[in-house]
Amino acid sequence: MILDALSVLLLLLGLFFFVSGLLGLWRFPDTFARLHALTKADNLGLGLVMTGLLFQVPDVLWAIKFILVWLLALVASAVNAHLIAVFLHRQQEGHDESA
Amino acid sequence: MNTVLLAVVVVLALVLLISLLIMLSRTRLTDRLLAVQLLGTLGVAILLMLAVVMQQRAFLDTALVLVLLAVVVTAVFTHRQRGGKS
Amino acid sequence: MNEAASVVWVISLPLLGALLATVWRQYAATIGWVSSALTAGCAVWLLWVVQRAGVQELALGGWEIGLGISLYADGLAAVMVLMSSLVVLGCSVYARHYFRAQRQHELFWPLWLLLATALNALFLAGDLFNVYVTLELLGISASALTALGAKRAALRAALRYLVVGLLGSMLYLMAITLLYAAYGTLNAVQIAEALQVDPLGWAALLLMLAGLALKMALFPLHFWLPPAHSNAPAPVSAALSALVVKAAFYLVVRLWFEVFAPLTTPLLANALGALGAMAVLWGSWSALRAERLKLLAAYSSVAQLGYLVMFFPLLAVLEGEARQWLFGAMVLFALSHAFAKSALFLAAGILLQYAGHDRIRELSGTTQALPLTTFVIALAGIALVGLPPSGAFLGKWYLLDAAFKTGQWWWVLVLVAGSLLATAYVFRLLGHAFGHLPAVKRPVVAATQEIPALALALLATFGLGLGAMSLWSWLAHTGTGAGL
Amino acid sequence: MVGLSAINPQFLYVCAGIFLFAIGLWGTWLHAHYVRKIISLNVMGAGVFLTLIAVAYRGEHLPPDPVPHALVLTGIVVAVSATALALVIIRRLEDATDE
Amino acid sequence: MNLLDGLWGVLDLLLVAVLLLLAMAAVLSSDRRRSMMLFIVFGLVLALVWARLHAPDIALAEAAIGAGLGGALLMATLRRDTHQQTDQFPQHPVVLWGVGVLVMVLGTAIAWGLFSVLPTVEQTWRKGAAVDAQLAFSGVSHPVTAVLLNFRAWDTLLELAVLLAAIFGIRALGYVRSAYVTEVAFSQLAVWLVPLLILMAGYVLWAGAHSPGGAFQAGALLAGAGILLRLAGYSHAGLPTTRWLVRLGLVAGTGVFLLVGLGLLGWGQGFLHYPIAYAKWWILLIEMLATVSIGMTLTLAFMGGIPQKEAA
Repeated sequence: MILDALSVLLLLLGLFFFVSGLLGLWRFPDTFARLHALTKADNLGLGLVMTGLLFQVPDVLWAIKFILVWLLALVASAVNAHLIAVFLHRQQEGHDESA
Repeated sequence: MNTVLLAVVVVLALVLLISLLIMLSRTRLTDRLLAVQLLGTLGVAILLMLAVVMQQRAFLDTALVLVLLAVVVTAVFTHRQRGGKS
Repeated sequence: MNEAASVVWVISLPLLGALLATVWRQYAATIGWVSSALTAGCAVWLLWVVQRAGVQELALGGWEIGLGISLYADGLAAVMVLMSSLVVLGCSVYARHYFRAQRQHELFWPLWLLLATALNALFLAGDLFNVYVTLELLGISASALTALGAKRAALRAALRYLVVGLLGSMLYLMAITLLYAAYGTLNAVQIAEALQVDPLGWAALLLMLAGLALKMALFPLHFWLPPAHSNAPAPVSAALSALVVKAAFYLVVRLWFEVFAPLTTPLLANALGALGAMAVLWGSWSALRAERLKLLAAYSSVAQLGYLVMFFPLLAVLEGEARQWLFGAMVLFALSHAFAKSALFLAAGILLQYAGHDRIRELSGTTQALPLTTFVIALAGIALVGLPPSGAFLGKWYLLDAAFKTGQWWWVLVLVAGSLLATAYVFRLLGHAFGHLPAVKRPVVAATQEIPALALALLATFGLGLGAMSLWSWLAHTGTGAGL
Repeated sequence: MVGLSAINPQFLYVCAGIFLFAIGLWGTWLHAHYVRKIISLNVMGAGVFLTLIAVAYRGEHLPPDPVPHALVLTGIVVAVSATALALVIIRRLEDATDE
Repeated sequence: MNLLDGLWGVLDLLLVAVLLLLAMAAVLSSDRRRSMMLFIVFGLVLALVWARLHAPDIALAEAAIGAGLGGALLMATLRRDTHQQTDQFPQHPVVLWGVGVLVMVLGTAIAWGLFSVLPTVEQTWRKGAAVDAQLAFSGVSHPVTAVLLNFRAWDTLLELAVLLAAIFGIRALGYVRSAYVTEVAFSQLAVWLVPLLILMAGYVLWAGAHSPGGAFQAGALLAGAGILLRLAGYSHAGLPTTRWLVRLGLVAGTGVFLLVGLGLLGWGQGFLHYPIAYAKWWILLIEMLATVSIGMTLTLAFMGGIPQKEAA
C-alpha cells in the first residue's frame, strides 16, 4: 500500500514536470533558455515516472531494464541537446536556416 | 492500481496531444525541434507505463530502441551537408 | 527428386544465380545466362509435368495449406512460366554483348535474375499475400533496372515507375486485408471457395482491380509506361513490355475468373472492356505519332494490353466450349505479344547501338546496314498487327468471331480501327527503314544479339501460329477449368 | 467515462487505418515532389497495416492473431526497401542538377 | 472495471487523434522539412498504437525501422543550402477537392465492406488457432517468429530478396559524394554508442525465438550503428573495406536461407521443410545471417551507395 502511494506520488510529480516542460515550450522567450528548460523538464519528468514505476514491476529483471532505459535516455537526451545546440550555433554563425 | 497507472497514461497522452498542437502552431525550426524532443520523451514515458500496465516486457526494448535511434536521427539532421555551399 | 520439385527449381535457380552473380561478379554474365538457360529447361520440365500429371500444388514447409504457403502450377501458370523463361533466356543471351563494360555487367545481372525470380514466383504463387511480396520484388527490381539507363530521363522514369508500382501494391494489400478479415485465410483457392457476394467482396475486387490496372498500365492509368519502357536499356525494355505488365494481367485473369468469379457481372466486364477499347485506340494512335522507335513500341504495348482486356466482356457472356476456346485464344494472344514485343525491343536496341539514335524519320538505310534486324522488326510487326500466321492473328480472329456470335458488334469496330492503326504504324516504320541511301556501311553485329531477337520474333509469328493448335486446345481445356 | 467504454477499439482503429489509407492515397496522387509522394505512400501503408492489426486485435484479455502481425512485419520491411531506393534516386536526381 | 475500460477508450481516442493530426499535417504541410519531422513523430506515435493493440513485434520494428531508420533516410535527402523547401500543389483547388471526395468515397466503401463482416467474426481467431496448434512443432515458442520463419518462411525469403533488389538498385546508381560534417565531440560519443547498439541488436535477435524481436529489428539496430559510424567520419561506416566481403555479407542471409531450403529438398524433406528436432537451429542460423545482411543493406542504403574512395 505504502509502495503504491509512493509510486502514485512520484508519477504525479513526473506529470507535473512534463506539464511544466509544456509550459516552457509555450511561454519561454529565448531558444537556448527553452532548450535548457525543456531538457531539464523532460529528463526529470521521465526520471520520476520511471522511479514511480519501479515500485510496480514484477521482478528484478524488469527493474534492471528500467534503470538501463533511464540511463540511456539521460545519455541520449544529453547528446540530442548537444547536437541541437551545436547545430543552432552553426546556423546562427552562418546563414539563418529558420524560416 | 492499474486504473491509476492508466489514468496517468491518459494524462500523458493529453500532454502529447497538446505539445503536438503547439508544435503545429510554431513556425520556427528550433521551436519545432524542441517540441519533437518533448514528444519523443513523452512517447518513451507512455511506452514504459504501458509495459507495466499490459505486463509486456518487450515494450521496454522498444523504448530502448526509440531512445537509441532518436540520437541517430538527430545526428543525421544536424550533420547533413548536402548541396552546394558548405 | 519428385516432380513437384520442378515448381521450386524454376524459382530457385534464378535466385541462386542472382546471389552467385553478386559474389563472383567477374563471372556475372556467364552465371547469368547459364542460370537463365537452366531455368528455361526447368520451365519445360514443369510444363511437361503439368501436362502429364495435372495440376501441381506444393505445400511449402510441409504445413497444411492456409497456415503455410502453397505454390500452384496449372496449365496457365506453367505456360506463363515457360513464356517468361524463354523471353528471359533470349534477353540474357542478347545482354552478354549489349552491356560491354565490365561494370555494367556487374550491375545488370543480379537485378535481372531477381526480376526473373519475381516473375516465376508470381506466376506460381497460390497465396495472395505471397503475390504481394512477389509484386514488390518485381516492381523494385524492374524500376532499378530502368534506372540503369543512367540518363536523367531514365532516372525520372524509374522513380515514377517505382512510385506507381508501390501505389498499386498498397491498393492490392488493402484488398488482402479485407479478404483476410472476412475469410481468415490468404490462400487463393480457399478464398475462392468461401467468397460471397457482399459489400466486402465488391470493395476488395475494386481495390485489386485498381491496383493491378495501375500496374498493367490500363487506360487511363497508362501514363507511366511510355517513359519507363522507352528509357530503359534494350533487354530491360523487352522484359518490362513483354513480361512485367503481363504479370499484372495474369493476376487480373486469376482473380477475375477464379477468385472473384461470383462477382464479375457482364456490366463490370463491359466497363473493363470499354477501358481496353480506349487503350487500343489511344495507344495505337500515339504509336502512329511517335517520333522514336522505342516510344512506338511502348505505346503499342498499351494498345496490345487493351486487346487482352477486351476479351473479358465476351468471356462474360459466352458459355461452354466456345468460352474455353476464347480463353485459350486470349492466352495465345498474350504469348504472341510477349515474344513479338521483346523481339522488337531487342531489335530497337541493336539499331540504337549502331545508328546511335532511334528516330523513325531518320531510319533510311537501315535495311542495307542491318538487314537481319530489319527482318526481325518486320516479323514483330506482323505479330503486332495480327497478320497470319502469327499467334496474335488467331487471338484476334477468335475475338472477332466471338463478338459477332454474341452480337456485340461494337468491339469489332474497335478491333478493325486498332488493326488499321497498327498496320499504319508498322508500315510507317518499315517505310522509313526501307528508304534507300546511296552508300551504307554494314556494321558487324554480334550474332548473339541478332539471333535471340530473331528467335523470339519467329516464335511469335510462326511458332505460335503454326504450332498453335495443340497448345491452344490444351490451354482451352486445362488452362483454367482445372485451375484454382 | 462509462459511455466511452462502449466504443469498440477495433472499430476506432479500423476507421483510423482507413482514413490514413485515404489521405495517403490523396497525397501520393496529388503531390508534385517525389519526397512528398514517398511520405504520403508511407502514410498510406501505415493505414493498411493499422487496419490489418486492428482486425487481428481480440480485446484486452485474448492474445491477438499472429498471422497479420507477421504480414505487417514483412510489409514494413518491403516498404522501407522501396523507400530507400526511391530516396536515393531522388538524391541522385538533385545532385545531377547541382553539377 | 468499467472505469478501466473507459480509460482505455479515452486513451484510444487521444492516440487516434494525435495519429490522424500528424498524418494530415505531414501530408498537407507545404514545408518539406516540417513534413519529414511530422512523419518521424508519426512513426513514434504509431509505435505507441502498435503497443496498445498488443503488437509488440511491430512496435519494435516501427521504432527501429519506421521511426528510426526511415527518419534517417528521409533526413538524408534534405539539402543544406536552401532556407526552406516549399511544396505547392500544382493542381486547381477543384481537382484537390474532387480527388479528396473520391478517396473518401473509396475509404467509405472499404469501411462499409469491412464492417459488414467484422461483427460476425469479431471473436474468431482466424489462422491464430492453427498457429497455436502447430507452434510446438515450429522450433520456436514465439508465434510471430514461427509464422515468419517457418509457416510463411517463403514470404520472408522473398522479402530478403526485395531488400537485395533495393540495394542492388542503389549500388547501380553509382558512387556518392561525402555529404556530412564531422565533429570530434560527436565522434567520441558515437564510439560510445556503437557497441551499445550492437549489443542491443544481439539481444533483440536472441530474444526473437521466445519473445518479440527478431532479425529485422536487430538488423535495423546494426544499421543504426553503421550510420553513427558514418557520421562520426568513418567513410566505410564500419563495413569491411574488402569489396567482395561486403557483397558476400549482403547476400549471406538470402543465400543461406535458400540453400537450407534447397538442401532440405535434396535431403528428401521438401523445400523449406525443417525437421522438427533441428528447426530451432536452422532458424537461428538463418536469422543470424539475415541480421548481418539487413544491417549492411540498410547502412549502404543510407550512404546511398559505395563511397567514392573505395571505387578507385
